[in-house]
Amino acid sequence: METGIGHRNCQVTSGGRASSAPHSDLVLPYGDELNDGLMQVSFTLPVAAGALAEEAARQAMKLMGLEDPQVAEAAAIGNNATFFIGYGRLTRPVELSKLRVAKPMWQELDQGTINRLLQETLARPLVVVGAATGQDAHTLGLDAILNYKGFAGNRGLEAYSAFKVVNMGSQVPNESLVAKARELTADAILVSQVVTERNVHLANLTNLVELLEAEGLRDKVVLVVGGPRITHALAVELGYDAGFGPGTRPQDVASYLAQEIARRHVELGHLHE
Amino acid sequence: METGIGHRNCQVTSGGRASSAPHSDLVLPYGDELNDGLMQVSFTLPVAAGALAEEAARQAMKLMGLEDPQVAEAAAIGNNATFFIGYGRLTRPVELSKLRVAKPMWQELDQGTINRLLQETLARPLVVVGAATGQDAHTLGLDAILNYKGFAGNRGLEAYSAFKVVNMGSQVPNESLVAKARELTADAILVSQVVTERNVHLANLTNLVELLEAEGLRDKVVLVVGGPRITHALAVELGYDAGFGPGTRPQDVASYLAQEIARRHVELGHLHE
Amino acid sequence: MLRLSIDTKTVDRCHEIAENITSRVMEELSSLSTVAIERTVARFAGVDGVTPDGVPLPNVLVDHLAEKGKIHDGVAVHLANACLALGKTPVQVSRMIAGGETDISTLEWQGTEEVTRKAREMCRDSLDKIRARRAEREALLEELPVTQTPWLYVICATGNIHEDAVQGKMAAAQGADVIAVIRSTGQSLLDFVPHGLTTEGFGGTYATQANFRLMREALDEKSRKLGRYVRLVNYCSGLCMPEIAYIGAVERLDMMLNDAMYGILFRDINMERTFADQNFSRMINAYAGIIINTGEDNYLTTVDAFNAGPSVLASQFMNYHFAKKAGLRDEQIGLGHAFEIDPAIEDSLSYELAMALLVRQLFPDCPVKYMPPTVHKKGDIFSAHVLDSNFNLVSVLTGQTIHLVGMLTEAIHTPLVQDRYLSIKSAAYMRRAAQNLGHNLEIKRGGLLDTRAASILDDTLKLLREVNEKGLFAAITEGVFAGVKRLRTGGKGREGVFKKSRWYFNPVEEDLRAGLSDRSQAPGPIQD
Amino acid sequence: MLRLSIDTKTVDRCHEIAENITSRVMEELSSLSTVAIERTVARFAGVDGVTPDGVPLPNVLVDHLAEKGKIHDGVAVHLANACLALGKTPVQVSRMIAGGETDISTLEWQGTEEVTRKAREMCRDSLDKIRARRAEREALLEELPVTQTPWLYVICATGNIHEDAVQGKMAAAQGADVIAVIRSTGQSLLDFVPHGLTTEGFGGTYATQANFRLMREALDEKSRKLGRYVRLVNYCSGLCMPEIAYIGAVERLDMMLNDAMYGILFRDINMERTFADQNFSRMINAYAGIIINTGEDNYLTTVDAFNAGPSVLASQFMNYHFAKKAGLRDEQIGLGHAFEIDPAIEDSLSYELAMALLVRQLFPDCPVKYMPPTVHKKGDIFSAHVLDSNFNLVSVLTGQTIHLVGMLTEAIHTPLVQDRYLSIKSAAYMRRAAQNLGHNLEIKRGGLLDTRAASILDDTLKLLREVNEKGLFAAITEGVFAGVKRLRTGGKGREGVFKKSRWYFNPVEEDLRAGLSDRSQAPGPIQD
Ligand code: B12
Ligand code: B12
Ligand SMILES: Cc1ncc(COP(=O)(O)O)c(C=O)c1O
Ligand SMILES: Cc1ncc(COP(=O)(O)O)c(C=O)c1O
Repeated sequence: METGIGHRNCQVTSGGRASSAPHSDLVLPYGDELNDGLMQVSFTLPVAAGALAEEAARQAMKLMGLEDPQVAEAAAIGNNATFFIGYGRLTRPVELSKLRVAKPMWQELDQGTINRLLQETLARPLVVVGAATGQDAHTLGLDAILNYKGFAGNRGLEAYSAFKVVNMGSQVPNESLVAKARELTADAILVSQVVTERNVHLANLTNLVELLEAEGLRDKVVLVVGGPRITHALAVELGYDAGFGPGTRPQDVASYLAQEIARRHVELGHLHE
Repeated sequence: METGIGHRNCQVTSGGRASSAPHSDLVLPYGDELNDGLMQVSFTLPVAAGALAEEAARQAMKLMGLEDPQVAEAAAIGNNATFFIGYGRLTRPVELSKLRVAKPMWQELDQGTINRLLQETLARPLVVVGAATGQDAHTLGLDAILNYKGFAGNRGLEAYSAFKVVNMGSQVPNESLVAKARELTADAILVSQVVTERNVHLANLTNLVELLEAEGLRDKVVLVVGGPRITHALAVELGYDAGFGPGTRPQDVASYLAQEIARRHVELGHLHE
Repeated sequence: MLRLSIDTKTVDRCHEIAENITSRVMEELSSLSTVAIERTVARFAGVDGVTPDGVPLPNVLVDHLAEKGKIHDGVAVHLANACLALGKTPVQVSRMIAGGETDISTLEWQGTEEVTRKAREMCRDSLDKIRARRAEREALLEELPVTQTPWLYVICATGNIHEDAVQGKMAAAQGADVIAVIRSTGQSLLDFVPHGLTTEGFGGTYATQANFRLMREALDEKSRKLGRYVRLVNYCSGLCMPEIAYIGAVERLDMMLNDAMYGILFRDINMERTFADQNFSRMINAYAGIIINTGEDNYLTTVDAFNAGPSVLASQFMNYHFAKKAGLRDEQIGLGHAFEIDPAIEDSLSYELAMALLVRQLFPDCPVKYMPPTVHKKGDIFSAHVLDSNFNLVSVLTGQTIHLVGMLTEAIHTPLVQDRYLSIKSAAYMRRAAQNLGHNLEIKRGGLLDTRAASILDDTLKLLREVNEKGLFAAITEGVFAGVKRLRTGGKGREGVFKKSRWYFNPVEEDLRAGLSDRSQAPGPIQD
Repeated sequence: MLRLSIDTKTVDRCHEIAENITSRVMEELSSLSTVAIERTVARFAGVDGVTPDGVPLPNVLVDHLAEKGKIHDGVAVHLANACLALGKTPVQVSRMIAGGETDISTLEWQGTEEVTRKAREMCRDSLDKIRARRAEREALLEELPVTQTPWLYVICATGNIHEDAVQGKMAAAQGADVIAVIRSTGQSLLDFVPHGLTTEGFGGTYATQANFRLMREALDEKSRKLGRYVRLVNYCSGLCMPEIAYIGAVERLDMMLNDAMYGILFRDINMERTFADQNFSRMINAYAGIIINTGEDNYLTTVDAFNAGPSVLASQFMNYHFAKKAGLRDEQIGLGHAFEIDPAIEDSLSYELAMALLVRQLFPDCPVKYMPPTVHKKGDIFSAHVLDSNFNLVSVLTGQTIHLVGMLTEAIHTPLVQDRYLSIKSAAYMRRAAQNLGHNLEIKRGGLLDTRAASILDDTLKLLREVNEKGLFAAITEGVFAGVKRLRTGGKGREGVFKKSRWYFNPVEEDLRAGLSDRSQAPGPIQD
């Protein structure tokens, strides 16, 4: 009697490579196994659904350097356009050590420490003026940072004894913001920009820096911008001191401000020596 | 009295470019406006969530040639890996006229025409042997093509008077399939391959062609493969006459077979002349 | 059939109080008009077009009278007088003013009877036209019926009206029943209506008459192809509520965002200005057979939605009574509501269901406009799509009428072509899959849903009582709604409010009122 | 609380008939054993390992006896005799056979009493071990309780067990309560159990004892970190049902896919072989406190799910009675069901809800294993995610226990790390959002859901009657289930079925039966 389809010796290995292997400097996407490069994409092409469109989709994926491009879905969505979902393998790795990560320089401090540090540095509350500028009416992000209530259980700047907060609210023209900052001799200006469609925020943010420079105020304030599409790198590029993105907690901003003000004070001290 | 914030003359155009403009040969993804290049991606990197991982994600997107890469979501998913969702703009267009679209050569015919054409060509039913080969147990796709019931309201090959169908079912070794084809002097072999993990289908499909060649049967049959990851181009590359992918209807296959058999007959006729 | 057990006495009381609150506001306002109302009258009289440097003629005309201190009589009187005196049409008169060729405040008085007749007559064409457009809509709805509810409503926001038209048609073909072109950021604070076709906007496209017309034509064409009338929406809120109401009426829009308090709370527009403008704009909406969409969803996005139930309901009661006063029929009052409870909390779906059902039951003949989750969507488009799916479910289960289809990319960008496709597909699936589910389920008496609904309704009554005691103006001053405090004398556009003189005359208002009370001319019931 | 109105008489009748059908099958089988059962006995006796060319020793031993025409007595007798005669352990004896050093069919008989005692004794260690592992599980469940239902169950299928372990731990941390390593295509038709750690498979990973152990250790480590016991699943179906049951019992797996008819219908395995193997494997499962998962979901993927309801229920009734006969407690019988109705049809969600609730109510103490939509998922991962969301909802509403989390990429590939993350996130959201919703809703009496459930139940009774009349073997021959026809004498593995001789002896079976009827040793109730 035979035992069915005959014996087959499954490959036995003493210790196959597993994904928990220490990550190297060269990384690729990880789908089913480490560094398999798996990448999901979706996009629409202005080509009527059919064989040509699918080939065009595969070509688009190849243009992105994806090997073995698979069209998983091709749906006619009207106007001779086709929506695609695809998978392919990225083969060019990201070299981690080559990346430059822009980060504002600060350590997380607790509320007490922040208050103390600022008290020691300034001997008065730090004056913060905040606004959602231009035509932007999204204030929830700014409020989350400034208002007492704060964000996700983390109290806002108003809850710190070391800050005096003026929240100008929504759709504040840059001119009014600058005027208010001058009026209050603000130490810091906090701008929120949420609408980014057609890059409307870039023009608006650049304009604010220009106004401040024209008024000779730029160096007198810590200039901060935040919003869901803001990164620190972008902020610095636009001439801001720091940028804060999604998920920012008030404490992050407070920590940064306290340390930045302290740093400037020391530098100024040195200058006056 | 002033009317509020002053008049602003919104840009007025007589006929701005709209997306319905005739599509050109160079196409890019279409998100918010024609050719804006918008591309959605998602992938996991084996890097712990944080600023470095996000920069790595942006870098991966840049490696794909995506401009203005935005990380919309970065989620720690364990094992020091981070899942990303991003958007960027592809700027290298697909050149439609340069694409080579591989298609089996056939026109859609109706059931009556197919039956007539085959009757005229062969004067006997065309013998089709079908199987899900190797370890593949997915028979629904093959059944959809072969069985009377068919697929999405389109009757299967069994419903045509011109076909004699033998459906061998699932997990059929290539050897058994070849033996059956020989036994029945089949005109066409229809193979289904659904499991493609680790490219198991490629080895299996190649093996079948080799067996048929070794037995001198390859030229005597129309050799067709189908399955959700099969394209005609792939099929031809592997040595098949035609390949059928997702959404194939029995009628498509019947139309192809009738025309291919007729074509071969004519060629053979010429040969004998 | 899902029905909450609701204390009808509490509901009656809420209505009484809201009726009282809104009546008092209307009374206080009866002596006021606004520049926006007057510009609308000018538009009724045919004043259209812009000066070479882009100032709309209605603004030229009204600014001129304001400058001359004559606006208190209303624009109609002086315009009619000028037409008679100069033998010109209203638009010719306005152009002359723009060119500095005349000062109509100093023209000879042509006699009260003559002027009044002329004033009436010059607005008649527009009124006829609006009635004709309404009849047209009714005929189209007969011919191209919309057979399923909820109506799937999606947004176009490319900034370029030509692109919006293309994408609106795509969306309609994908299954959308309603297309809204949302406005560019900031338009609500413009104290004039931009002119012509526009191709640049931010997060939206400018509302202009030419843009309305282009969209309407595009959708009419598509409606015929699809055999299903596709409704068009825009916003009449901000500083130009009544003017846009007029434009929308003339261009046969079908719905308009229009809220009695949105401008005050969310755009810091002056209270009196808003209350006056909303009333006049709604009279036009009513006359044109347009469905308004109120903005209670905004409370839910601004404050914690779990706790915002009572303010939503209180606002709906008031919006409803303001609307009735402006002549809107229940079928035209699309009260706003939204699915915005934090998905991180337990039982969120039950709470959403209870609230959606409560709104539905309290205003049984109003086509509630149910808005999707937005605030709690993050960049994870897959999870956002699932959140929308639950929203779709609740909408179908509770039998909503106007369903603003949520977008999986809400946290990222205004909808891409494929976003709309995916979201419509998902909403249509739910409409099909769950179409009869709500009719085959019942609410367990005294359970979580009943008690939640009862507590919100009780709190609503308390809130309305509080507002009634203080009066609405004072209540807003104290931040009762959405935590926002506004002063009666503050806010934008305040300088555009004025006291009517004893000679004030507004022929449009009179005719609208007459038309609306005349049953035979009142817009018919909504076809669905 | 969602409850269908169900005719209890019909239910009782279904049980009676299913009991009768399955009893007859068991009777017919009582004279048969299989090579797989004998190899399992060999494993109980400690026969493990492979020959230098990779043949597992249990196969060597059983093949040897089969070749010598002695297998009919059962492996235990001859193995025990050989141990005594040669003074060797079972594994040593097996190695000698492999090396051609002995023919145990020709060794001197050591006396029936001696041999029987030896046979019993040599299996005792394994039985003790299995009881110890069961106790271990119970202790762990006390210490690391799983507090929420449905349990979220996900699949690993990389082919590489090391990678599976990593991904299993990731999934557990993401919220999975149950991890299944699914098997490589084709393993079910192997008539032996592969040996050692494996790193290559197709669409799954080989089920081997070493792989089980590695996964169990990985998940134990993770369970401790999470403070929540993470269950491990594999398959005991195919040609090695009882052997894998043994391995799983010893390596403390918590669940096993195990169906009384799956092998016959979906793998064309011989009927007698399957019925015999399933029974013995289930006795081991029962003893080890393992929960079985039956495979009714497969009917729903193979034929149109809208019409498959009665065959699903009929199969569940039979699987249930087969399971009870093997000593499984209700709490160990994870009956299979799935959400597979075409989403294109109207009311699909209502039908799914009715059926899920029906299954739940008919087997109130069984932890139903509810499977996600698969067949109707296409490459549109967004829509697939939404379909899963409705599946998640129905599962929570109807209070299912074992919830196989659907994957948005079902139509494309076995789950990627991020697919599991997204799907678990979505299922966990629904579990939270809708946790009390089902308790606050009721089914409308006599509505769509009640009538649908009643008609399916009636048809189930008809189907069971038909099967009972014909007998199960004949019914399968006629294609009553999933439209698949199989011959009693056909199918794979048939050559491995044999008639027991009058000397046949299986010490394991005896001890299992004793252990299972002994209440104090029976596995305790499931903790959840
Ligand atoms: C709530 C909301 C509104 C509310 C705003 C209420 C209010 N008082 O803020 C209302 C309904 C009024 C509204 C209106 C509009 N909105 Co809106 N809205 C949103 C929504 C749903 C949530 C935004 C939000 O508040 N998130 C919660 C907060 C806490 O997060 P956050 O803003 O990211 O803030 C955090 C960080 O970014 C950072 N941060 C933010 N600001 C700052 C500032 C500083 C100094 C620092 C340090 C940190 C910081 O810290 C915060 C806490 O972590 C988003 C979609 C979404 N889900 O994100 C759309 C969204 C932002 N809106 C959008 C649009 C287009 C509009 C409109 C223009 C639509 C229209 N044409 O009518 C209008 C007009 C508004 C205007 N003139 O600007 C788009 C923007 C598209 C884009 N990328 O440009 C979005 C993305 C929706 C969409 N997909 O279309 N909106
Ligand atoms: C149903 C199903 C099963 C059923 C099969 C029942 C049966 N009798 O066929 C069961 C439950 C048995 C099963 C088991 C397994 N399955 Co399965 N299964 C599916 C599922 C859900 C649907 C496939 C299907 O039938 N689609 C419907 C048919 C009509 O579509 P189709 O096959 O594409 O066929 C069409 C065309 O492709 C074409 N076509 C197909 N064949 C042919 C042939 C010819 C000649 C022509 C002309 C055209 C043609 O025409 C058809 C009609 O248009 C898919 C997931 C999915 N949603 O696609 C997974 C899927 C295919 N299964 C998968 C796996 C891994 C397995 C298992 C290996 C899992 C395991 N380890 O246990 C097992 C083992 C099976 C084996 N040994 O092969 C994977 C494959 C992954 C991959 N890319 O390799 C999938 C994608 C699921 C997943 N994401 O993991 N499966
Ligand atoms: C009633 C109402 N009007 C207008 C808007 C739009 O805002 P904006 O004032 O920017 O046009 C909204 C937005 O939700 C609204 O609800
Ligand atoms: C009971 C049962 N056993 C086994 C399997 C897996 O299939 P295979 O036989 O390929 O291992 C399934 C799949 O659904 C099943 O339900």
